[in-house]
Amino acid sequence: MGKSATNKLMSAAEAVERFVPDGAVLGMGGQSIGRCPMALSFEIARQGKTDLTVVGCNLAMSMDVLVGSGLVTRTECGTGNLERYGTAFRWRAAAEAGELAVADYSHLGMASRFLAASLGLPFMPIKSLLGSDILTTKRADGPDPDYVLMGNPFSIESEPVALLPALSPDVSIVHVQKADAAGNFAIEGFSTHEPEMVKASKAVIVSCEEIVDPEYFRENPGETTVPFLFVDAVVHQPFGGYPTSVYRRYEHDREHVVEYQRVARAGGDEYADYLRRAIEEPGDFDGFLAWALTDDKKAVLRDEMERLI
Amino acid sequence: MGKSATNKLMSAAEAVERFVPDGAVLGMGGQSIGRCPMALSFEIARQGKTDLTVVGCNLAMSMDVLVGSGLVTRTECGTGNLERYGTAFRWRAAAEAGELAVADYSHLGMASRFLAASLGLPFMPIKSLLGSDILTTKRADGPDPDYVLMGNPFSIESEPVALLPALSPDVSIVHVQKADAAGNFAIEGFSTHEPEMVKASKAVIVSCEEIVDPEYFRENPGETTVPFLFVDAVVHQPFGGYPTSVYRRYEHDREHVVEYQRVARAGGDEYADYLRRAIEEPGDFDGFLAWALTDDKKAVLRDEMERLI
Amino acid sequence: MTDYRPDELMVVEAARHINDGDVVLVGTGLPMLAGLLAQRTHAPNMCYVVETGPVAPRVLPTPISVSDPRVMHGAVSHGSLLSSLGGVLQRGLADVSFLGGAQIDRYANLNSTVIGDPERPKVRLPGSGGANDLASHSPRILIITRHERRRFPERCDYITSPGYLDGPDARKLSGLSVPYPEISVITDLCVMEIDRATGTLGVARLAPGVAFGEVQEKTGFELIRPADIPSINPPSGDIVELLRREVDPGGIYLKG
Amino acid sequence: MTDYRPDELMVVEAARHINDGDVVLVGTGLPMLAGLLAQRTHAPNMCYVVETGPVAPRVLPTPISVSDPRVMHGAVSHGSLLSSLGGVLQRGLADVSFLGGAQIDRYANLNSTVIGDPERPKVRLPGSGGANDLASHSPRILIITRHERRRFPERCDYITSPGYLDGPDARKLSGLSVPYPEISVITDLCVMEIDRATGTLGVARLAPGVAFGEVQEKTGFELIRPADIPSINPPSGDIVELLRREVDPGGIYLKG
Repeated sequence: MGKSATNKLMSAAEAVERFVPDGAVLGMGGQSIGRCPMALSFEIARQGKTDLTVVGCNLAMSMDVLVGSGLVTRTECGTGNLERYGTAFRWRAAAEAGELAVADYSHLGMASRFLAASLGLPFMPIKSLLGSDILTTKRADGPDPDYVLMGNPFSIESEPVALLPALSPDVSIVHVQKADAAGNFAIEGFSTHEPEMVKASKAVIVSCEEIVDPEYFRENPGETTVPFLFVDAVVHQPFGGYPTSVYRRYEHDREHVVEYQRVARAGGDEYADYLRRAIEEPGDFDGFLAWALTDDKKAVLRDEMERLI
Repeated sequence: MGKSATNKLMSAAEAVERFVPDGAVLGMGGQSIGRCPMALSFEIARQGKTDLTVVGCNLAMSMDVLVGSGLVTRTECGTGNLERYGTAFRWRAAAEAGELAVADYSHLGMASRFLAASLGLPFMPIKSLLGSDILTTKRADGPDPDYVLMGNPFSIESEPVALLPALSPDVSIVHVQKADAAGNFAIEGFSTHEPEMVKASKAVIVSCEEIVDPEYFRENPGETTVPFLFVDAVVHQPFGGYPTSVYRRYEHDREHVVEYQRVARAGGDEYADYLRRAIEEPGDFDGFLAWALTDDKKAVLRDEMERLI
Repeated sequence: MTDYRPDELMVVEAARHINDGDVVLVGTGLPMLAGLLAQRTHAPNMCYVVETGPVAPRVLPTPISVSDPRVMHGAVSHGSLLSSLGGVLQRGLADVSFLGGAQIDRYANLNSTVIGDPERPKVRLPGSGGANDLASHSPRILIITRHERRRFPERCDYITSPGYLDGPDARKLSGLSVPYPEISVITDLCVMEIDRATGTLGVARLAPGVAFGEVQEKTGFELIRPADIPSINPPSGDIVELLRREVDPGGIYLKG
Repeated sequence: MTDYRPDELMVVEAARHINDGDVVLVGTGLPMLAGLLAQRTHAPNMCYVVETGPVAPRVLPTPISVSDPRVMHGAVSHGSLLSSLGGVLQRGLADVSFLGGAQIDRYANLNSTVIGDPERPKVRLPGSGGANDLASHSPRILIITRHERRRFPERCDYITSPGYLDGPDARKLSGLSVPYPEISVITDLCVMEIDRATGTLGVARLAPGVAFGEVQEKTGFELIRPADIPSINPPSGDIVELLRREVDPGGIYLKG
């Protein structure tokens, strides 16, 4: 009942149409300004998939555009944050306006929930969160608790442990460096929460910088982060993480991120105008890239990365 | 409180002397006739470290020689087995004679216990083992239970789940392809239960086929199976997994394994003679290799592996 | 009529139980041969997962261990015990698993741990390995074994790997995620299958020339006996040829 | 006397809290600069672990994100959130963690989640990220922040990351594996440390030229006041030079 090794290459439009239903629990890869699934997120916004629950660890711009597009009712994550570039502002505004339910966890909390589901387990113990309001603001009882506190039954001393329920996204989106048509893929550099989240998900869409030959991973099995068994769709989208960075490929685009944060903070017409120009009008991600990024700029971002690795 | 990136290169004799106390819970890497830590195990037998509890998944010859040397009081594992070559016969004989306590688990049960300890957790849930005598023959209550049964608190339906206690070996021994002097190491091919077991252990001794340059893993961080933080001693021992196979380096030595199984099954003087000639008299593992293996045979085993990868 | 040996019939019949596209958890021995045969005939997209970790290897004949480099050949990832037994099997991605054991009882429970009292073993067997995990999490379970009465006791001395435990709903009550797996036991005399109403084994097919009475006589518990029991189709000459030439060319497992 | 800025004093003082050989969990900003400074001076064997996964990177100045390629440079492994926060931190291998927050209260609890009622936030802050994990599992916790009264309320609106919660034994009672961590809050006015007897903050050192009264005035809760409070040693000219030239050469975080 794993996914077969068939040819899963398709456009972002087809992948989102087929695998992202309205109301989905949407797992999101990437972290802060690194390797966010921008092309796939923009396509979800373009298709107006609604009533989404977005889950992940450090959610940033790829989550923020979905919230800013009015498509998200709930997030479960560690943080909504671009670090030096500020909070995810549409997310913050929606939370402050009471339009968005935000379920807070620590990063390890979220990673543990994905780990549980990736191993077919109903829950995972954790020793973080204890004593904090991340737990006290949640329900510990009833038929569908957010968490459970128990004593460690293997300790003679009294030792509370928290159990967090497994989290299995309906569909996850990730952007990676290399994939083959069957869905084997490789993440280079840090892999955030993605290996566990992807293996926990009912469906997975992977976009990638580079499609490799079907024999590539069979010749380099040590590079495979996740085998094809978990993957439903493969989208070839160079610069698909832009304007965030993709390790070994290109640096993030400071100017674009700063401009996004400016309009996201401003909201209103300025933000609507960004969505129109970045997502609606271009029709697809290559159209967005053509609007946002010159060839010269591409070369600069590649060079900047080259100097840092 | 991780281990530092100092120079940890030393002889097997020194490593065992320093890091394997009598009475230790000894984590053992390898599986069946693949990548077993033979050099380190032989050294433990040579030094006569006693009252050992040997833990792992598919324990085979490297465990069997310790049992056959009278040094083991207990094993916790999935199986004592060389597959086509038969059971681990000294282990079997000791169990049948009532001289050895054998705690049975499934492989996933053992891997889950190591996973728990590797993440600093007191236990791990598991959905294997339920209904089987692997559980019913163990204690589920009292101050120090072997396992605990609980209902899944996140399910409305009644759904039993087993909890297994974390297992943190006092010291683990593994044999791998590549390591550097600081203890960063790479396993090539399947990695059995070793990544979790090593990260769960209070001390770790790694023997390796090849010592790589201190810059190697910094240049190839994707190859690192475990970073130096977990490792105490690095032993350079080519053919240190002999007579088991080491992926990409050499095939197992069928003749030696068959001969070992013959004397292990026979026991008595024949077995004592093997221990004397293989472990005591040679003084160290190079001595054993000189007795067991000609240069021609080494070349044959390397060639056989070359043809299979 | 094709000339074939009992082990060959067992392998051929087991291969028929594998569907194209199945994710198959398998060790070595006859089960591995059945997988290789299925892959070379009707199930080219069958995907091996080996308990040691390898996913979708192009297995070279004839591996004798799950640590054998032959089961890693051409794999798309090498993995670990945790990734295969936790991340694929317990995660619910396996279709079929192969199992074996020294004892198989009425409820298709398997014993590979101990003969006699577990506290004072008469014979200490190798133990579960991954077998309990495979039996716990597989929707379909295949068991290949020679049909000898001592192998089929009324009740296993020790349940290493759960079949239907002691009744039709016992798996569900004990919390196993796959409450009602299909279980087929393929022997040189017959194919037995679990009857879901009782959770016990019955004879589904008989080997050519074998009568139910012979099977029952060599079985330590009473077998469910349907009114009509079809025969196992004997293999074609081509298939036997393929088996001997390509699947186990050295006759490692298919000796005389 | 050396000319230095308040942020530079904070970074220098924080660096002094890192010992050679420490495993340090660190994000970006001033904490990262403190780590880099320590590594270039008295703690060459300090080992960075970044929450995103990298172990022992040779960090290039000046990273602005934990996803920055500069924090992966020369790492011995790249890892994941699970390997760093679970496999190193919760596993108990960290020595020191750096934390920050919009609010720090008497018990050194930190709030980076929400100002006002969590159900109806006045200001929604970014949230925990890995901060709760760092605070839960680190034997030593360092907090660098500007000293402003609004940052030091009597009680955090929301405890994102546990300090001593509400008393000396509260961490132990709630099950945290590190029941009694050392916690130091390094501001431009002083260094505060947790008093283990009460679980509350007191002033341990004062910045040159600063009096206790000024610190208390800018703090929303009553601070423990020892009889004698030594001064923070001002940095040497060499150190300030190193900081400006090598640690943050672009002045990304150490602006005027």
